[in-house]
Amino acid sequence: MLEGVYRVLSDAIYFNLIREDRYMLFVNGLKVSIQLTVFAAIIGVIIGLLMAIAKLTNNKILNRIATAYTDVIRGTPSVVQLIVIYYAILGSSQLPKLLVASLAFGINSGAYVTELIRAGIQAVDKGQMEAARSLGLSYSQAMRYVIVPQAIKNILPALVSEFIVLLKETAVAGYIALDDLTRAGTIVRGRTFDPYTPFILVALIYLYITSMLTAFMGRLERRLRQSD
Amino acid sequence: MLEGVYRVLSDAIYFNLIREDRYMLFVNGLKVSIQLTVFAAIIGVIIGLLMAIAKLTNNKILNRIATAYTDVIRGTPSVVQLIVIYYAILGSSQLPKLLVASLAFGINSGAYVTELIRAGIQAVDKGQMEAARSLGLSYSQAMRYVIVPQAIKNILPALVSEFIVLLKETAVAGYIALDDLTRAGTIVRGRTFDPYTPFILVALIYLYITSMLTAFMGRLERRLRQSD
Amino acid sequence: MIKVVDLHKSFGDLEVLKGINTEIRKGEVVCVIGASGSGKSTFLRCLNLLEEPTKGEIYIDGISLMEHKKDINKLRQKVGMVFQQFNLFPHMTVLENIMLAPVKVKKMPEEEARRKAIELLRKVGLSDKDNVYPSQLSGGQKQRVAIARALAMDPEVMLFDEPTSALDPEMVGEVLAVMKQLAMEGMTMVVVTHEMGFAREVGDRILFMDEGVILEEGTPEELFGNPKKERTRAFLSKVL
Amino acid sequence: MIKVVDLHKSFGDLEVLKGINTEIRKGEVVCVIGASGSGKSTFLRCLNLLEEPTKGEIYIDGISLMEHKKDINKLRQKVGMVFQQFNLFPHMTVLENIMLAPVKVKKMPEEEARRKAIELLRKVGLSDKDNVYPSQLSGGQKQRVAIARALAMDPEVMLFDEPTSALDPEMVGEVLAVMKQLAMEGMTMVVVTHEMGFAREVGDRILFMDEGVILEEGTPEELFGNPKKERTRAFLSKVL
Amino acid sequence: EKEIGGDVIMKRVLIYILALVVVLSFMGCSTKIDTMKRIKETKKIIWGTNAAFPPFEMRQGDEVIGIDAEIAKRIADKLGVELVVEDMEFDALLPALVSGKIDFIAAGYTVDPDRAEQVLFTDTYFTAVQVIIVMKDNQEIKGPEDLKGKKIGVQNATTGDLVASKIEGAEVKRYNNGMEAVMDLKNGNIDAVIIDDLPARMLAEKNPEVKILEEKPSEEEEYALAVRKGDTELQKVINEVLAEMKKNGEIEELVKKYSLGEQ
Ligand SMILES: Nc1ncnc2c1ncn2[C@@H]1O[C@H](COP(=O)(O)OP(=O)(O)OP(=O)(O)O)[C@@H](O)[C@H]1O
Ligand SMILES: Nc1ncnc2c1ncn2[C@@H]1O[C@H](COP(=O)(O)OP(=O)(O)OP(=O)(O)O)[C@@H](O)[C@H]1O
Ligand SMILES: [Mg+2]
Ligand SMILES: [Mg+2]
Repeated sequence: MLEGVYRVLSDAIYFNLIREDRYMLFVNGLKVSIQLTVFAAIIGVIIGLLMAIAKLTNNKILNRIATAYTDVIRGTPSVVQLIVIYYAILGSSQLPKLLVASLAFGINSGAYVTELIRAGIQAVDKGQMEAARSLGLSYSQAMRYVIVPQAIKNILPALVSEFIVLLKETAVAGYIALDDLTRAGTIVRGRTFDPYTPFILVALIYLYITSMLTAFMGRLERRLRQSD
Repeated sequence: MLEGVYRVLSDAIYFNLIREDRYMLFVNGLKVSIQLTVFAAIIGVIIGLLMAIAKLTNNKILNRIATAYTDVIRGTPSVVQLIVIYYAILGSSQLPKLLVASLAFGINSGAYVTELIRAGIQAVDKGQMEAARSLGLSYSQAMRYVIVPQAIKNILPALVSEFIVLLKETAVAGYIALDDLTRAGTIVRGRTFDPYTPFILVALIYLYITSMLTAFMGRLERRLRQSD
Repeated sequence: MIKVVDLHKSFGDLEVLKGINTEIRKGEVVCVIGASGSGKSTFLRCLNLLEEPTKGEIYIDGISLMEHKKDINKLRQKVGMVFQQFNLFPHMTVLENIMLAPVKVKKMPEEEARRKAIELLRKVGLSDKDNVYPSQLSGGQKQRVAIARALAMDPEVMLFDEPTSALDPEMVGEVLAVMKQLAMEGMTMVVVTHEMGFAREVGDRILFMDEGVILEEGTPEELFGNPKKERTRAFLSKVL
Repeated sequence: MIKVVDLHKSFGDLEVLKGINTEIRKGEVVCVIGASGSGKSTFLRCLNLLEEPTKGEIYIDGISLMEHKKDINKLRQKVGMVFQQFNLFPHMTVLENIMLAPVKVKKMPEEEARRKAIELLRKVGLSDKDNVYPSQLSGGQKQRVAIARALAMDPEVMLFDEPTSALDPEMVGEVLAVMKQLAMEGMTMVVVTHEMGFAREVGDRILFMDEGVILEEGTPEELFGNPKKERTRAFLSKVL
Repeated sequence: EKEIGGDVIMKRVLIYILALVVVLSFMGCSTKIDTMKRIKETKKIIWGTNAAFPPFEMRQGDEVIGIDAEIAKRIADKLGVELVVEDMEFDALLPALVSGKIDFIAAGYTVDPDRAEQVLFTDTYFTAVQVIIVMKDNQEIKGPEDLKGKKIGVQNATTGDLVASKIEGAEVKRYNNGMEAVMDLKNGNIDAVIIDDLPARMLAEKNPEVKILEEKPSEEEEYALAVRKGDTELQKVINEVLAEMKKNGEIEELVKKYSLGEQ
């Protein structure tokens, strides 16, 4: 029995990792997943910030645009968004695929970040804006120097959590032929014909990274709570 | 100009919806997506309820199991879970695909529902449990008749929101060859070679349904707040 | 009826009960008084095992609570409890609140439980409120429902933890009246209270708790009229 | 300096200001008193366009605020404001709080702004607190920093909205002292306050507001010594 | 919440790994499937395919049609049972067969020694060859040698994938089906697509902007059906069906019918 288990395991490792240096597929896939997540997160935060401000100003047109954006994005699956953005909207843009995918996921994430930031900004005491305006700062200056820095602090942990969500979302990047970590599982499966092992490996890698990020988020939350 | 727009539009509609009754693909896909979401939601709520209770009891083993479950599920992408559950865990089960997929998404959703319910239960005043126990009800009776009904009311809106998330998650069901709404887009695209229209249609259908659900959630929230 | 021997209770490092010894006889009304934080609530909750004692023994009808933790639900049926915050179940009507335990715990038929509940509601003067939800009741009405709910299990002893302190002053009377009637009917009662008038009039015995022990006890005349300890006197001078 | 003509302000259906007319001269210290909800804060906030008037005109140095909403940031620089809740920026040090507006709005060089901020801190008696965060200050210290922050823009008039009501009693004095000094240096000030002693001693003129209008005004002697209206008398009898 | 440090996380992850190892080994020793018995009991045979490979299999409305579809239908008829189609990603076909999700593969499936280690191939029924698709105006790529260092689109886990993966310096983009690859070719995101000749012809027909190169990147190959190892009985039935269809020229007819007549 034990010998059988050992055989199965060592075979699984040999065929899915060692042979033909297949572990490199996972390593490269992970690299792509992380790059994609980081780029998308940056784009998402920028979009989220702009859209949150658009939602909070009194400009009706900006309000409408921002609301339409968040409604559409939060109302449709990210896979569908990815396909539409990749094949339809940015179809013939000639941009590198990683960039297009980052844009697609960034646009997706941005809608959720918008709500985060909006809530974070609204959580900043109203008196802060009044004090800033009474000193002669313009609305945008008050936002930039007074409100947003405080809001950021409020929402940092939630942003890390959104980052984790984003990392998981990018697992469908294979839909546009980007060789991310999940795709690496598919490729290895196509080579080894082993239905379980590649994806269990993939799952473990994701799990490891998200655990790290979760632990980091916890520490961040505590740190920020202390500094109040 | 106008004539050109009309031509393009009517062509798009003809090829993507009318010809060969392709609209039926979307209709059937939507049916599958909704069935999948409903079944998965039911499974998710059942699992979530059990796991939430497992997390809240003093039994260390149950605690550990529930924590491991939520950690693993919330730490890995749902696509990967879907593939692992479909091809690996339920390997040769020969269960209908829809059922296996419902199980997979239900197991996924269950982890998030666990946290919802746990928070909902913890939000019920501690005095309720004490009053129930002091009347001679056992822990499980107190849970069943006193705590859970109140918790459910607290978390109903959040559950609807989780249902929306679930509907969007199921868009990757194509990975296990289930012809859901998103897959319908892929199939039609494969026939029409029209990169835009099928997925924009798919997106619109999702958007319509999620908007309905969001509106429903809003009304539910207001109703529940009134009844307090 | 109830015997408490060397009862200790700690929360982490904080020792709240430091050896309580007392006996409560059948039909007796015992009032517990003392400063805030002296451990009165904790003592009461131990009698019900809502808090688990760290050390010591509690006997109810000669049966050790500590040795029969498994049968705790059985033993609890003998002990009714009324809380400061009422703790009615907000998702159930008044009638359902009262019927829940008899039906689910004693497996009493619904009809019988309903008849009993209606009778108890009459007893606490709320016959017309049977189909109303707790949120529609005043504080005093809530507390009277809570008493009826506890009585529905036919307890041998009733524990009251400051049953009137969450009430507006004009509602205190109606709750105390119900409790007085209960006492007259011979119910064994342990009442933590700040209502010295009630304690003096209804109590057979007063326990004065201070820093986790029963510092002094006696009849209302003894304790209120002629307290022996300095601490007791200081406390009484503030509250009387 | 400031002229207010028939100022109205409504929040939805609620008319809070019902026609305010007054003039504030250069160097004058005007204290606004009145019951809670009478519209004092709203009046003050209108002077700064923190609330937009529904009707009426406000002139500062002869310039209509209502006609120059575009230049509001310019006009606001002439008007410093101090809030009941201090509203310091918690993520900046005391020095950064004071320097922010001069540097960002007036484009003053950092060094000059810093020198000025240090001087202002000395003036409010907090020279040693320059690199400290607001959370480390007491309420009185916070309010003095808030005053310094407003002064950093060299305003022509200072508005104070109950600057001492959020303070523990022992800190009221230090803030009032700073304000008194400001008044002596000739600053134009409008002060909403419940500190009648301060109003009497420092105020050149007292406005008594009631239900959205200025019911009575006069020198402290007139208003406190010999109020004409029944309402004024009733109010003063309660607060004095 | 109590403090969760990195080491605790590591410990947790290790526990998960151990748990998974147990599950894995359990599955490694999983039971054999008696295919024929099951087919007879359930009155169903499950055909696994990837219905985005015209003319062998493609979607028409809700149905899967094509050359393989007709063959599969014949097999079911011969066994007197109902045919159930499982339309899945191409790369998942073999694992699905091995794990028992499907009973046989008919998917323009090339006989290949690696695959033969895992499954049992039937007789072959079609000779195919990989071809290169490029844009019509592409003057640079004239044959396989010009693909070095280029971006090549393929369908994941197909023969084309294997061929492209061997080209020096080539960046292989793996799509779920050939159509997506051609769409991305038209969008200018890749330089060429390597795919089987018949699907290539149909793709070129539908997309006049592309052309098929004369020069082939690899040798000819043979399509066959595949069953689980040990399912010799089912293999025999399928071989009989294939032999019959080959003999009376049906396969050729089907090729003609689906390559031209359709659409
Ligand atoms: N669950 C608990 N965990 C930790 N400490 C507790 C807990 N319950 C009570 N205590 C502490 O035990 C002490 C006694 O509390 P207890 O509620 O018994 O006092 P009390 O006499 O009922 O006071 P009061 O008149 O305010 O109700 C207090 O210091 C309290 O903070
Ligand atoms: N933003 C607002 N929206 C609606 N109503 C408001 C708003 N601000 C103030 N009010 C209302 O206007 C009335 C006057 O408020 P204001 O703050 O001016 O009174 P006040 O004289 O300053 O009272 P206090 O002494 O309590 O500060 C109150 O009834 C208040 O509820
Ligand atoms: Mg107490
Ligand atoms: Mg005010």
